[in-house]
Amino acid sequence: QEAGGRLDIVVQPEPPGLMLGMVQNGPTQLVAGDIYEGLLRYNTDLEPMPGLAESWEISDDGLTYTFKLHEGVKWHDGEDFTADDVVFSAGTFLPETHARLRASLAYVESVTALDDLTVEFKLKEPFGPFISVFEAATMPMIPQHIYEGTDYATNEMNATPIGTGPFKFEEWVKGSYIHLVKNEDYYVDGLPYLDEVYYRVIPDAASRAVAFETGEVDVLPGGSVENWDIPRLTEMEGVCSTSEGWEFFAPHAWMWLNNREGPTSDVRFRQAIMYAMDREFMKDVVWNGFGTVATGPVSSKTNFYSDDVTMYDHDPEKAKALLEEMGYDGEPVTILPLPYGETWQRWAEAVRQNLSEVGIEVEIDSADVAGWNEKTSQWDYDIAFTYLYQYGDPALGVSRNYTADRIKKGSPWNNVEGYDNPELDEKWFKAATLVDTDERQALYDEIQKEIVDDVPVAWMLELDFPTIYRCNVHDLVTTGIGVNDGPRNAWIEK
Amino acid sequence: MSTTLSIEHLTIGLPEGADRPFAVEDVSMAIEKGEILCVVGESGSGKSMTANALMGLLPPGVTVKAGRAMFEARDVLRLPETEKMALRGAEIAMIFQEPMTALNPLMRIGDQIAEVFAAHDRFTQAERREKALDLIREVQLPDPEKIIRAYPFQLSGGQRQRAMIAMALALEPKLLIADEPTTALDVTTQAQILKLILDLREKRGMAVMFITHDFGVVAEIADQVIVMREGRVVERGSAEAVLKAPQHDYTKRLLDAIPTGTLPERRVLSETPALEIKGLRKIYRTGGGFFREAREVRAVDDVSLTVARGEVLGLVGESGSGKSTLGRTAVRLVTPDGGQVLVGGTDLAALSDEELRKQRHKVQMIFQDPYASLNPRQRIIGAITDGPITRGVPRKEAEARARELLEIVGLGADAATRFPHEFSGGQRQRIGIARALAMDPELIIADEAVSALDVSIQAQVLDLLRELRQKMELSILFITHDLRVAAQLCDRIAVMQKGKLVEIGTVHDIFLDPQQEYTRKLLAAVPGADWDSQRAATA
Amino acid sequence: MTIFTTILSRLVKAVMTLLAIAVLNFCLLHAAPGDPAVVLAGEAGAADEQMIEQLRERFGLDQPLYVQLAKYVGGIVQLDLGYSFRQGAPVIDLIAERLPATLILTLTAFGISLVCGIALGVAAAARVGKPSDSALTTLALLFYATPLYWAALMAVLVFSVWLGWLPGFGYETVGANYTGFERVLDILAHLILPALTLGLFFMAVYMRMTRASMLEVSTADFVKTAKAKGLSGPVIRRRHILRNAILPVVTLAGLQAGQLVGGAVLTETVFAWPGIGRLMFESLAARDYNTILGVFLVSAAMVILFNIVTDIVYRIVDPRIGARA
Amino acid sequence: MWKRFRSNLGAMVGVVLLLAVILIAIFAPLLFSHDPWQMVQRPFLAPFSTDGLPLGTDTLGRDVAAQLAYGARVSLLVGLVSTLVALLIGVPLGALAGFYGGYVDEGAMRFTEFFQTIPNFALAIVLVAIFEPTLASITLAIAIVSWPPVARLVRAEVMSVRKREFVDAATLAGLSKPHILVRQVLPNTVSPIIVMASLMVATAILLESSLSFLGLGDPNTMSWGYMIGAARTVIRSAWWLSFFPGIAIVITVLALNLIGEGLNDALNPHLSRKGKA
Ligand SMILES: Nc1ncnc2c1ncn2[C@@H]1O[C@H](COP(=O)(O)OP(=O)(O)OP(=O)(O)O)[C@@H](O)[C@H]1O
Ligand SMILES: Nc1ncnc2c1ncn2[C@@H]1O[C@H](COP(=O)(O)OP(=O)(O)OP(=O)(O)O)[C@@H](O)[C@H]1O
Ligand SMILES: [Mg+2]
Ligand SMILES: [Mg+2]
Ligand code: NI
Repeated sequence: QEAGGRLDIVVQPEPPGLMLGMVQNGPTQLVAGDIYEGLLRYNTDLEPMPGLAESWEISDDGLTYTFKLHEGVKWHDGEDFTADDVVFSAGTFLPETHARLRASLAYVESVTALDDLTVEFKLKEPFGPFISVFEAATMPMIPQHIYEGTDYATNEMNATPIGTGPFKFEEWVKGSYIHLVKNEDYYVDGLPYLDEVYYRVIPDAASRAVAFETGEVDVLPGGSVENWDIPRLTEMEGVCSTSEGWEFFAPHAWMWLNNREGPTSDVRFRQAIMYAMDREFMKDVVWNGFGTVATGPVSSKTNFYSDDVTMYDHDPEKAKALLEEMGYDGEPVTILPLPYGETWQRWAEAVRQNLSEVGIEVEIDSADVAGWNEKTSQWDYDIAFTYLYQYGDPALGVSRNYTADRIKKGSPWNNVEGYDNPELDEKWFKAATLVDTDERQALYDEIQKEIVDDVPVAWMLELDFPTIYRCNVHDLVTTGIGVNDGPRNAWIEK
Repeated sequence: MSTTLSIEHLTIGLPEGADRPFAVEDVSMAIEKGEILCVVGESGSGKSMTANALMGLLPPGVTVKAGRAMFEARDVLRLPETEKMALRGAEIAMIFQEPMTALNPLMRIGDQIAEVFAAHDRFTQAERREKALDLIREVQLPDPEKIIRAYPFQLSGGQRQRAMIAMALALEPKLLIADEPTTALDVTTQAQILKLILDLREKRGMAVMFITHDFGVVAEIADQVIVMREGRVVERGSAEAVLKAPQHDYTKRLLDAIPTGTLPERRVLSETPALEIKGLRKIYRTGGGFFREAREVRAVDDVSLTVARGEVLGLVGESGSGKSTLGRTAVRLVTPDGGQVLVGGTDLAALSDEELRKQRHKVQMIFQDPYASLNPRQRIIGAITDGPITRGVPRKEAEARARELLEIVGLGADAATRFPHEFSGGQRQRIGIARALAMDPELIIADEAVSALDVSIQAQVLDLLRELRQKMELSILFITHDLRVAAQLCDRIAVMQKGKLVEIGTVHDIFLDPQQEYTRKLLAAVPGADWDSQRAATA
Repeated sequence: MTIFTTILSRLVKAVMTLLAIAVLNFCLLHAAPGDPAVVLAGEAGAADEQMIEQLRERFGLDQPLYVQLAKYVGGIVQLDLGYSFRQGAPVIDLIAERLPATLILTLTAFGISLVCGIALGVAAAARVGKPSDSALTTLALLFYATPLYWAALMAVLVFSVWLGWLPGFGYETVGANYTGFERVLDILAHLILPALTLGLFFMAVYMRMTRASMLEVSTADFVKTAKAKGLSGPVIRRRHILRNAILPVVTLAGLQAGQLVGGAVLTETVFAWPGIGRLMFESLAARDYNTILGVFLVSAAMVILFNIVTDIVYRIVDPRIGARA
Repeated sequence: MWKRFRSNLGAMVGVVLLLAVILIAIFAPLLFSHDPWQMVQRPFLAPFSTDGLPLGTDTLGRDVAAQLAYGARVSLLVGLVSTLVALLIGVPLGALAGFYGGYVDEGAMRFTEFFQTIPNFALAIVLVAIFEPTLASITLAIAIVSWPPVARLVRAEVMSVRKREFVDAATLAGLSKPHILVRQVLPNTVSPIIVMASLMVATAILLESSLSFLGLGDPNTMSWGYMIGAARTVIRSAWWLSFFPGIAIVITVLALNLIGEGLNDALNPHLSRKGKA
């Protein structure tokens, strides 16, 4: 390991803010993952590792979680990090600002500081995946001394975030770059190795590729260049790439099929769609071979995956037969692609082509990010692309898309398709509250088998976002969240 | 005397598609030192081309085909461009017809004069300024210190023409070419400029080639005369000889066409007024806006007059005296600020827009510019029948009448389906007259209706008007700046100055016994007045 | 009427125009589908009703539209452009941060296009009818006909990737911390490609105008007068034709400033130039109303400024106007 | 006039090029048996390498030549229709302003200025984003940002024609003002409008392609801008995907401009003497 050096990482799009407790989108997680920390970190097998918590214990009934905090941790402004900060974060701040965590915190009865370095979480009922919620973005630690008693949203310190992480916020030139510098007082000896990290904002995908080629940037996090460019870039001298570092998120792409109305409300139609699509082709051509065809709601990279389900291979004849059987009258449907770049557009076009081959007339709807959010959250679509993170556990990242209690107009991150299956709902809830892993696995096997036949959504791909970097950068991707907390351990070989 | 310039067998070719192959053909002429040679002829006869050829300023596509022009033993037509440049301004200078546009609008007068010196590398900066001042004084521009710093837009037309002359004289050229330098000016200013040129010739002894189409001007200043027609010289000789005893038919016709100073016989006028104007006022306010101050021009200031049925009333006065405004107010193209206009007893000013449109036909107008007054994209028949059809005359009837009128004004009925650009200026003016007549008006306002026309055509149109007055019992308000024309046609004449009516009376009264100083000045300024009265006497 | 009062009256009009723009844009943007609260919640990666409600309340989106409008216009009158929902900062700060980059880009491009355009226009007009005139004109037309973004992509490819002469994007060398003259050079190097691509497009426009204007003026009578004085061709072109021909070009150039600022959106995107064009485009996708409105107002103000400046130039060059009233 | 136009080499080249583009657009379905969205072969086939696919295939294996031909339809359609709409807005507004003057003029010009003050490409982006990118909304947005110069031109022309004496003559003939405006004045302003319109079509094509490039194109229609926008991410590995549509745009816009210049020379003959043309 060698100390020193500077790393330039592309961030795309420019994050709206860096206060991780309040802003949760991808780019924010990427940058703020170096500034803020959670109690735990997770390796690529999604097993917990020490973070701000040195060690932890879970009671046998699965109701009490006790964390022993690292000694001598300081906030970037020099204040001590203590158990009170944890209590403030998990008990006061995040329940108010962090929508995704809120669902998990609902299981929490109390958070208490047993002493300066010990925190205890008590749950109301067992919650299987609870040990997975302590990642930096999911439950970031928020400095109590800065936020307590203030209006969180307008607190001026949001612009200059204070965390405990290996890098400190230095400067943000809007539209250009975010500059982080080494936290000299970091509590792990010798870390970080890097002196500084620049997150570079380059809005055009082609320009980003150029920036990497010309040596302007060293790291292209997953998804920052279009798939077609990846082989060209990775074939360059001294360039490495890895698909690791996304396990925690395991981005899973599917198309929401509107279960409420139109042809898509007929299960046969939905099955026909699955058979009509040549997803292998899409993977190979649209995604340039990156990714894995999804078999069901749970990603094969996540725990509790099961492949004992109906497989929908490309079979146009079967699709036509199903359409015939339901008496499809040729009513056209619209597809709403994700407004996240050319790949997604091409994908929608490929789907349209496949569907038209079995006699389904498709029009591509178009919308920018705002329009997409509006249309999906208002259920104003027939078929809509999306991809969601799994967060390491079906109870955290999967069930939210299929249980009836998550049918809520106004948010694009829940059961948007309107799938309502009370029997399955029971099983989802049960699975979440079991502590025993085997029991959970059995239940999830059942769920997957059943739901795949219903096709509430058309599962497409387990996305693969390779990280491209120069080979002289080492130890960049070591955890399940990859580059998000990569600079902590990364070092540059001179 | 020595010959300054001698042109020998000059032929100038026009580009393909022009109305004739040569602008001028086999033209020869000579100008002696200190002599004024007038080149006369109708529009398009090649006068300007001859002059431009001498200066090397022929438009693109127009080339000298043959002949030479000897100036100080050099053929100026064939000099290399650099030598031509050295010649221009220094040895041969030129002034143009349009004083309004001939000066660079963005440059001070003084600089424009000094530029002549700079172009020929004479004098130092300071001297140039001095010289410019001298020149400005010499052409009698007022307040030279101020003028030298003025921009062209701050000068009147006459002043600009003087500035042009100053530039032309700057390097004491041996030859001055003046291409219709006074055509755009009103009579009084014209008289001043002519006098200036005569004076300067006297003082400097330079030769002058003076282009004009006005025989009055010729009579005033010419020593020698060349008459051109369709690119050829048809007559040449001393001014005396040509004016008194023209040899060529064309010259005779030109001279005959010039209105003589002979006054028409008095006619008995009807008692019923066709047009009554009472205390008419029109003030133009220009500018004005958020922060600007408005500027006022009293274009018509408390004018009262009447035109009787069948009468022709001439309205004369300097440029800007308000003649047009008065005429346009009478037809309600301009809304007056005060006073009354009664046409056949109806007060046009009191009518609503709608009623006004119905009464419009009673007064019609013949416009000055025969080119601008016809819609280039409308057939003649349309232009004439638009009005009657709007009034409710059935289309068939209107068209029949239109053809009839075209015959009356001397154009074949087949003219109806053609477009304006297929007619000459004089023909267009006739169409304008036919259009006015088609409305069965009681009164016609003719605003400089013949000013833009060549003399011979002018005569035809005047004849036509006279005939119509006779036949149709028309009243005409005849606006002109040409007193000679007014004298020919009118029963009475009204004289305007700065918006006010200064004098009104019968033709005989005004011409023979003018009451006002201003009227006398106007009469005196008519070029060739002496010659005119001689002609009148001999006629 | 003095230059002073002219500017004053222009400013009064400008303020009224800007207010009208504010109102119209406000209505326009709010007519768009897409709720900023939903977008914001969406960006959070997870959203529930509670969060969306919170956001709506925080940004006053729960109030009737007219109240929002009144508040907004009220703010503008006090030079307050409001608060960016998305970036959690006052819009005026966001814009102030980005404006210099846009100004540098557009002004340089404007300068390049005007100077080159006029120079080429004069050159072409002097050779009218000759093959070199056609060559110049066609060349300029080619610049005009080439889509801006395409030219930009090609330029990056050639000069930055293949030849490695110039930086292909960005505003300065990040992290180099140059100061003084070095910094100026650094920015200049980054500026060349974007300013050229943007400038060359408009150069064609100005060149065409200049050429036409020169030809028009060269038929004027005073040009003949100048020739008759014995002035040489180049002197006439410079002193007489050009000065008169340039006036309409300058005015039109001022009117075109709006297009220039608009064109900057594309250029800024391809070249990662951190200007307000990109800010606008990115804010649009997030329905960050206040920011979009702010950018519109600022760029409209810029255009008005351009216009006033060209107007003043016109007045200085043309003596007729100032004195006419 | 036609004679003068014909003798202008540049203009004739423009006409030939434009005709070629138009013919290709019209006969696209005859030239290609498949529609431009159909995946017909392996992706990324280089041009001139495969029979039947002269210009190669795109990222999804679709025929680039077919896309180009169908794209011509959209580009031309958007260009023509948006210009037409812009004329429909600009001509009446400019005509009324120029003809009636006074408050009408003041109001109309304020309105026009207002639209000119907003950077027009930015406005187009916002409009398209708001109304969602469809062929209709894109066309409309382009029209909305391109009418102000028309209004200004027409106003200036009308103001100068209005001062000509034949307008006074028409007034004296008792014709109503609207009649005079429509029948006498406007016909005399057509030549500069035609010239401007030909250039506007070119600009509209560029605008459409720029919008497409930013991802604001109609996803259901194949256009040149779409092609470039889609291909820019592979500009390094498959240059032809952006090169051919780029050239197509350049050629079409160039052709229209050449025609515009030619018309300009033919319709405003400064060479001929005043009044005699
Ligand atoms: N630029 C030109 N191109 C072609 N033909 C021209 C041009 N200028 C003049 N002509 C033609 O040359 C001939 C002579 O024109 P010129 O200007 O010398 O007449 P002019 O006697 O000066 O007439 P005016 O009294 O109207 O000034 C006319 O037939 C005219 O049509
Ligand atoms: N539309 C107008 N706006 C402002 N001032 C005007 C307008 N028309 C005429 N004037 C001014 O009114 C005065 C009288 O103009 P008018 O045209 O009636 O003169 P005129 O006697 O017909 O002159 P000319 O012999 O030159 O035709 C002039 O000072 C002129 O500048
Ligand atoms: Mg002449
Ligand atoms: Mg008059
Ligand atoms: Ni013409």
